[in-house]
Order: sequence, then C-alpha cells, then structure tokens
Amino acid sequence: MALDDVYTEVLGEHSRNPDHKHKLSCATCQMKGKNPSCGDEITIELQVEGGIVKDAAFTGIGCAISQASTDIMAELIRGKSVEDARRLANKFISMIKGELVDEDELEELDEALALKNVAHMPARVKCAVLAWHTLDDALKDQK
Amino acid sequence: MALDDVYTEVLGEHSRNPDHKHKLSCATCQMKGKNPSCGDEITIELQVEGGIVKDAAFTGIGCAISQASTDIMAELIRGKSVEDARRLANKFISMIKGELVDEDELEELDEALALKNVAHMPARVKCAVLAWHTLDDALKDQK
Amino acid sequence: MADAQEFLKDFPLLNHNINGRKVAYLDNGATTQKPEQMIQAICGYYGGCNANPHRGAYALSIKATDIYEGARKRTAEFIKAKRPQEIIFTKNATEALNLVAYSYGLHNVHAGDEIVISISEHHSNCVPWQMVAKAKGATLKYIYLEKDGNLSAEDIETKITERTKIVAVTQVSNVLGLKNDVKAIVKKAHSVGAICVVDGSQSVAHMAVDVSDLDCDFFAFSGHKMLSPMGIGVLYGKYELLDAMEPFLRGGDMIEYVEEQDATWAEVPAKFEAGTQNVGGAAGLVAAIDYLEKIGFDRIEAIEADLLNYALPKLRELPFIELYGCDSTQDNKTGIIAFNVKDVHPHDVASILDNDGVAVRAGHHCAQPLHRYLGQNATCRASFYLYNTREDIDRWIESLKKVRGVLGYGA
Amino acid sequence: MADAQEFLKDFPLLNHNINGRKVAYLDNGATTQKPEQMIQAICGYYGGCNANPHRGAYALSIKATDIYEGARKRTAEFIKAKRPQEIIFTKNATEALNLVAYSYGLHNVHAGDEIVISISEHHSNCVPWQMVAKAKGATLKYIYLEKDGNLSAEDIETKITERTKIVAVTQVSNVLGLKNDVKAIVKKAHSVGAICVVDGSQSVAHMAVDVSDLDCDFFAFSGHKMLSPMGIGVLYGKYELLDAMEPFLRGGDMIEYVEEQDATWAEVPAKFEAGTQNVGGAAGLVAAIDYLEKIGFDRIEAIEADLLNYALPKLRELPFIELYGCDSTQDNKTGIIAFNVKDVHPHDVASILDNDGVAVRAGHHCAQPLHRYLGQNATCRASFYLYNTREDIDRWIESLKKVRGVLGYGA
Ligand SMILES: Cc1ncc(COP(=O)(O)O)c(C=O)c1O
Ligand SMILES: Cc1ncc(COP(=O)(O)O)c(C=O)c1O
Repeated sequence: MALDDVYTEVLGEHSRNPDHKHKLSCATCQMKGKNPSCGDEITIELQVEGGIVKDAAFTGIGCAISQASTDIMAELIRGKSVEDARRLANKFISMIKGELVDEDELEELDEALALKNVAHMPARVKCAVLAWHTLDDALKDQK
Repeated sequence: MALDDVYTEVLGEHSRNPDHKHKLSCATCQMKGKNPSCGDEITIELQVEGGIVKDAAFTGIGCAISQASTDIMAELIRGKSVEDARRLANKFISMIKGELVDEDELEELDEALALKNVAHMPARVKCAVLAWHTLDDALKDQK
Repeated sequence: MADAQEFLKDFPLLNHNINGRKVAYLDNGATTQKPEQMIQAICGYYGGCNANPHRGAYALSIKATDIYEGARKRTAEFIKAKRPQEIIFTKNATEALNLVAYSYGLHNVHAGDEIVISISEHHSNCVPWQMVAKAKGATLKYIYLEKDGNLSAEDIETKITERTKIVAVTQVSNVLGLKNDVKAIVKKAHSVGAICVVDGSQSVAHMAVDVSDLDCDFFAFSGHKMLSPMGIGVLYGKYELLDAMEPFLRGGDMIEYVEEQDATWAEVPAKFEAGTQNVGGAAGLVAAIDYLEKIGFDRIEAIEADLLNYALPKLRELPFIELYGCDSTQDNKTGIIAFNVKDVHPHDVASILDNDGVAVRAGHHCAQPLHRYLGQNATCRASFYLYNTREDIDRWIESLKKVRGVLGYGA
Repeated sequence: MADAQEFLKDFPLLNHNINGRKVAYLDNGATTQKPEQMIQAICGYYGGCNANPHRGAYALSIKATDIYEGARKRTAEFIKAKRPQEIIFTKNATEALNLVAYSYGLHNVHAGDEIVISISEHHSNCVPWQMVAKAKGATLKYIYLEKDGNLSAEDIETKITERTKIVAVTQVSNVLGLKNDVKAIVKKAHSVGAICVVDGSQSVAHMAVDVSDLDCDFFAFSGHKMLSPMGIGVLYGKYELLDAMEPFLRGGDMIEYVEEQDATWAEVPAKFEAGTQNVGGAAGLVAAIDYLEKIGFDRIEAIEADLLNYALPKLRELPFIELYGCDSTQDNKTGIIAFNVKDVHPHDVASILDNDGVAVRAGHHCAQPLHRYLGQNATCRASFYLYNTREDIDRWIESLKKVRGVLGYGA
C-alpha cells in the first residue's frame, strides 16, 4: 500500500486546519474519548435538538489520522438525525475494520471515505475509529 | 558406570541391616539432618566424652545410599577424636564431590570408600553426604 | 497401538541416544517432550517475527501483536472460553494460581471465611491458599479421600458451606492420576456462593477441557506440560471476575494512565500482563495446540488408556510393588501411576531405572500433604503421554524386576 | 564501522525481507533481535536436554538442572554478583521489580517512610512503588531533572533523607538514553540507611555492569532486551536481603516442608522460584551472554557511540526535528534518541517511517510521568544496537525528511 493512499490530501487538510476544532457554546452533550496507549484524547461536543444533531465540534490532541477523522465526522453528522449519525458511525467503523467494502453502501460516508485505507494499517485502526466510537457513546442516551 | 559400582554389597548390607540404627541412651549430643526434596530425615546421636566419640547411632528414614552412608559413618567414627571425626567427614564429602580422588589419601575412609562412585551420580550426592554434613554440624560445638 | 510410533518421530529428544540408548520417558507429569513442529514455531518466531507487541506502530510489532493475540484467541477456543479476553498469559500454572490468590483471594476472603481445597493438591494450589487464609484470618479446610483415592463425597458435601468463599481443586491429581468430577464441585461451590478455582495442569494436555461447561471461575495450566515451551502458562478467568479484580504485577502495558502518585489500569486481559510477555512462548503454545487438536483428544485418551491397561496388570503381578490410586472402580484413572518397591526407597528405584534408560520421578511430587495422608514419605511416579509405547512399559517393568536384587533383597 | 556488518549475518530476522526490503530495526529499547546462536541454543535444549529440573533423579533431569544452575552461575559472573544464589530468575524485569516491591517493600516500608524514585522511571519501576507507598501509608517522592535531562543533583541530595527506606532508579533512561551515576546514588541511599534498587533493563546489554562495584541491593533486567528469548528475566539481590525476605510466588519447588496449615521455605534462590522455571529461556540467556562477551562491551559501546555520533549531527541539521535528552555535556548519552517532528504526531511519524522499512517506536514508552514532565504527550524513539549500521541511520534520516511533506506541511 502506498503511503498517500492513507495520508491523502483530504486527510492532510482536515488535520492541519480542522474546521470544527473548537468549543461549542451551546452544546447539549459532550463525551470524552481516549486511546491511552497513543496518548490520543478528544472531547466531542454536540448540540442535539429535537432528535437532530444541529452542531458538532471537538477539542483535544491526537495524530493526523484521529484529528482528521474527528473533523470529517463533525462535518458529516451536522444536520443529521441522531439515528442517522449513529448509523454512519457504525458504518465507518465497519469500513475501517475491513468488514464493509461495498462502494455503494459506503458512498454516504462522503469525505470519510478518504480514510478507508487505514483498514490496511492495523496499528492505526484505533486512531481512525476513536471519534466515531465516542460519537456513538455520546448519542446512546439521546433520542 | 555400572549400577553395582554404586549399589555394592557393602551398601546393600548396611542399608538392609544397619548396625547403628537405634537410639543412644547415653547420648551427649544429637543433630537432625534433612533433604526436604527427597524426604530424607535422620537424627544422629553421639556420645562424646573427653574429646572422643565414644559411641554413635542414628534414627530416621532415607534411601539406601543415605542409610548405608550413615551407618558406615557411625561405625567409622566410633572411638575417634572429635577432630579426626570432622576431618573424616570433610574427606568423605570431598570424595563424593569428586574433589579428592587420591587412593592413599582416601584409604582411611575404610568401608565408606564403597560409596565413592556416588560421585558419578549427581542426583544422589546429597543422599550420600547428608549424614556427614550433619556430623560436622553436630561436632562444631564439641571440643 | 501403532499410533505412538507415528508421533514418536516428531520428538527429536526421544529419538536421541542418551547414555547409549533411547530414553523411555515416563515423567510426563513433570513436563512433556516437545515436537519438532513446536520447536520450529519458536525458531520461526525469533527468526522472522520478533518484536515487542502492542508497543510499536511498525510492521514487525504488528506481526508480533497478531501472533500474541492470535495465541490468546486460539487458547480461548482450545479450552472453550467464551471470550479471548478471559485468557491471561502467565509464566506457569503456579503464577496463574498465585494471581488468583493475590488479586481475588486477598480482596474477597475475610476473617472467619473458609477456603476449601483437597488433600491431593499440588503445592502450587495449596501454599498460595495457606497465605490467603493466614493473611485474612480465614480457615483452610481439606477434602480428604475415599479409600480408593477419590475425593470424599461426604467431605465435598459437608466442608463446602455458607462460609466458603473459595474452593480450589485439581481436575486430575498429579500423584494418584484420578480425575475429579470438578463440574459437580463447581456446582456445589456456586450453590453456597463460593467461587471455584480449577487446577488444570494435569488435565488439559490429556483430555478435552470445556471451561464454559465446567462453569469454573478460574482455570490454570502450564504450557510445558502440553508440548509447549517452558515460560508460558495460562489463567482462564470469567470476565466479570477479572474485570472487578485488582491487578497483580504492576508495570508496563497493564496501565491506562500513570500520574506521579496514581495509576489507572488497562482493560482485561492487559491489566494482568505487566511487562514484556513471552510471545515466543505463545507462538510455541499455538503450535502445540495445533498438534494436539490434529490428533484429537479421543485418540490421545485411547493411547493413554491402552498404556494404562497394559501396565497395570503387569504391575499387579509383581508382589513387591505397591500401587497408590489404582483401585478406583470408577472410570476416572488417567495415565499416572504412583508406586513403591517394597523395602526400597523411591530414589534408589529411580536411580536403578535410570540406569536402564527409564525416566520416572521419585519424591513427594510437590504434594507433601497427600504423601503424609497416604502415610508415605515418598513415592515413584510413572506418567504417560501420547508418544509412549508398550515397549516403554516393558522396559520399565523389566527394570523394576531388578530393583530389589540390586539392593540385595530376594525377589 | 565494519563491525556491525560482521554481526548482522548472525541475525536471521535482519536478513529477511519484510514488505520487500530489510528492516532498519531501531527499536532495540523495546526488544532486541536474536542471533542464530541463541535460537539454536533453545532448539538444542528442547531437542536434546528437556526435562523438569530439580525434580528428577534421572539423567535428563540432571542435565536440565545443570543447564539451569549453570545459567545462574553464568549470569552471576556476567554482572559480577558474588554468589550464584544472588541470581533469581523471573519472567521479565517487571516481575523482578514487583518481587522486590512485594517481598521487600511491603515488609520494610512503614507509615511515614519515604520511597524515592526518578521522574524518568519506566512504569515497571514506578507503579509497583506507588502500590507499596499506598499500602503502607508511605510517601513516594520524585527526583526531577536538570535542563539537560540528567537527574537533578540537588534532588538526589535533598530528597533522599533519613526517612527514605527505598531508592529505585534506572541505570539508563529508556527515553532520554542518559546513563545515571547509580553508584553515587547507591552510596547516598546507604548513607541514610536506605536500600537501592537499580533497574538495569536498558544498561545490561550495552555496557559492562558490576553489581558488586555498584554495591546496589537489587538489580533487575530482562533477557529479551539482550539478545535472549522472551520469558526470562533476572533479579539480582544481596544474599542477606534475599535470605531475610518473605517469598513472593508460592508453590512447587520454593518450599521445604508443607503441612496442611503451614509451610517452610527452601533456601535462596529456590525460595523465589515457584513452579517450573523457564529452562529453555535460561539456555538462551547463556548463549546470549556468550555472544555478548565474545564481542566485548568495549566494542559494543564503540559501535553504539559511532552510530550516535553519526546520527546526532544529521538530526540537528533538520530544523523540524526536536530532540530530547541530547544536550547533556556529560559523556553519558547512550544509543537512544527521543525526538519529535514539528507539527506531526509521533504515531504518524512511525507509520511513515515504517512505510520505508524503518522501525522506530512512538508513544509514551511506558514513561508517562516523564512525558508529562517534558510537556510532551508522546515522542518517537530510535534506539540502536550492535547490529545497526550507518546505513540504517541514513534510511531513518531520509525517511524523516519526507514526513512533513506527506502530511502536507512545507519542510
Ligand atoms: C528502563 C526499563 N525498565 C523496565 C522495563 C521493563 O522490562 P520488561 O517489559 O521486559 O519487563 C523496560 C522495558 O520495557 C525498560 O526500558
Ligand atoms: C496438578 C499440578 N498443579 C500445578 C502444577 C504446577 O505447574 P508449574 O510447575 O508449571 O507451575 C503442577 C506441575 O508441577 C501440577 O502437576
């Protein structure tokens, strides 16, 4: 696998200049996620109203893969229903675990598709899925 | 090494019918010796008077090599001075460890010479020397 | 049985001449010999995949991690654990049992509580419980034996009580070779709210083990007694118990966060695996499991039963042989035979057999309480495995016939 | 230096192609690769001498005992212990340090006492002391660092006081690669009546160690970081201390007599070696010691110094590289270099280097307190050994130059 199949321009862009890396003043819920072995730590903040994720943002530290993955996720779920957001999270995790490869099925992941080759880097799978697991946890209690 | 170089007639005789395996009514000192890993346990009783080992006997359990070695030792040291007895004990131990091989030097060990091939059975060295170490301990405080 | 001949060729040591002849290795209860396939697995690991697992983002370290975690999964399947996380690697069965004593025992046993073990336990499943009982002011009670060497049914019924917090028993006695009905004992323990620790050291290489069916709370064994290298052992524990337990060894890889004064723990199983683990040993363990499963435990049990049924009548014909644990009318005798030669100390017996290239063990076999209970200072023990042949038995019996003569006794 | 090329051929893994090329293995701080001589020693043991040592009267068991006890003697000579009995085999350095914490620490540290360690300790020489301090109501104090990463001389002087019972320090930091003057620290500890535990995990494979000269009370290390198999470690302890200590793991082979309720202990070192030990690992350790001593530590130090002196100027030329522990003006820097690439997380660096076949480690290296102290969440670490070449360094540096580009940063 070539390096730039993983370290794509999309990933570089989102990790260098994340759009959603900031505090969310009107957050209705927040959730911490961590990878102690890497030292990755993020906090996701969500504004959920009427079953819709109105806004999403994050703070914290981590590698390019985890930072980009988090930023892309925040972008993707804005405006989605809680249900949809959780479905997307699980779809993304399946993609990174290499369980889901059907292009059509994956299409709705949009920019997050740029991370699909992390599936071939076992050491980095954890980095890519951190945000999405955290999101899923955060939304468990929302409805 | 042939088996009967170790399991000699002398050894068989002393292990089957030890002359000195009994309590000593007039003992002036006694000492326990043990090989926990084999389960060998002997108690040596000595009657020491005026610096002379007047009598020696033992009780306890153990393999043929340790029982014969103890009986032979008791026989050998009877009538010897404390000094001589300790010297003989150390000579015997050196023989079994394979450190002393000179026949002339060893001669005074007499019947105990029958055990010299135990030196070639590393697993049994402990059995052969148990009594002699115990004797040496017992006599340390005598003079 | 032609089977053993088929396997024998895989074991380089058994094809060697030692002091001019092949060894009739009958000390499998102490440790087994190793098949070439297992030895090659170790070499292959160190020659091609060696790295510190879990710690690196580079290819080799990932390979090592896969091997190590793959071994965990394979071991879980082997003993039918529900989840790989229920498998903790240790250095041997003894460490596994100590882990339970320290991390479960010291935290769950209190003054006035009781711990119940059997009189035939190996020291490794006895002395750690003495420690817990003493440290906590608890009572250590023993299940004694029926005349035939089996655990007393009455003791199991009466000694395990509402006060019992831990029951610890071996699945197969390493001296008497009798298989205990641990499933029933686990049930009894659970009925009073106690947990049950099973020592599988003498069973796991000889019969199919299903920890989920046994429903035991912990299960311990050593790799070296099942064709694997030394330095790798296994503790199975139910996830909820492991999850609730304090760690034992502390250091690298078992932590989550370490502050100057405090630390939090990694999840099970990492929580119990401090420091660099024996990945080479884990690779060897997998090769051994592969080897055993390819043969199948039905065949292994049949081979051992054949050897047992071949040996016992021959031994019974010898008037100067005393046997221990060989009278059970139950169908629970395994390929371990404890015996003595009349008038002759076991160490002399072992030395004389060794002179004929027959390796048996003499002593207390790390079971002093049992020996005291049997009124024996020491015994000899022959223990069989899948590569043993009837010829090994013949050599053993022939050599036994000489023993008394060598010491000057009549037959 | 042509030396490394000479040794390289002995290491099968380093001559393998992994993903199409040989690996530039620069993670020797985590574990070292294994020479063929060592691998063959393991095979030779399992193929020709395998038995349970100490337990049998037969020839094989005696051979195994000789190998195991011979390894103890050899190890004692290697680190210049006064008696073989002062060598306890464990599974790794972590177990060795836990043994001291449990068997010495919990019995000799009391409420109000102090334990002093350094901020650069590996978790394995830190978390066990947190446990002792908490269990006994003692205080755990830290020696912090000078600006250059060396232990603060002032802290050593002021923090080790009359209240100090244990001082525990590493001889070489596994992150900063700086050698500590442990001899002086031992002296200071003794002057206040404390004992000193030295973690030799990062030193013993790289420099001549003389525990008698250091006069340390305990010294711990792992075989796998010195060409040996995983699953074997060493605790050196002064005989009188070991002799007075309680056992740690309990079970077979560490006892003298076992009654139903009580047990007495075997003598040192058996007292601390419960259950079947890793004899194959001990055989491997001896082969590794032979290998190292044949080369000699002068040469090994020279090779590592050459690599260090070759790498450091090249790294300093790269404006985007931050180095840690590389400013010491003392002559105490070993072949371990911790670094970061500006703006790039260490894990991305490691992945990118891995893609070029360069193995370095990224993370906290089991030294979270140090990383927090340095204000770094994580670092990369390259660590050298005798088989590394200048070419390995070149490959590392070349790959480093690409890192920022891959992530879309300008150089
Ligand atoms: C300084 C130091 N101490 C202790 C250890 C622990 O060694 P092990 O993981 O082999 O127990 C290591 C290595 O991981 C180390 O570098
Ligand atoms: C029944 C039983 N339990 C425990 C052990 C201890 O195993 P290890 O010495 O490998 O720790 C043994 C073997 O020695 C055994 O036979």
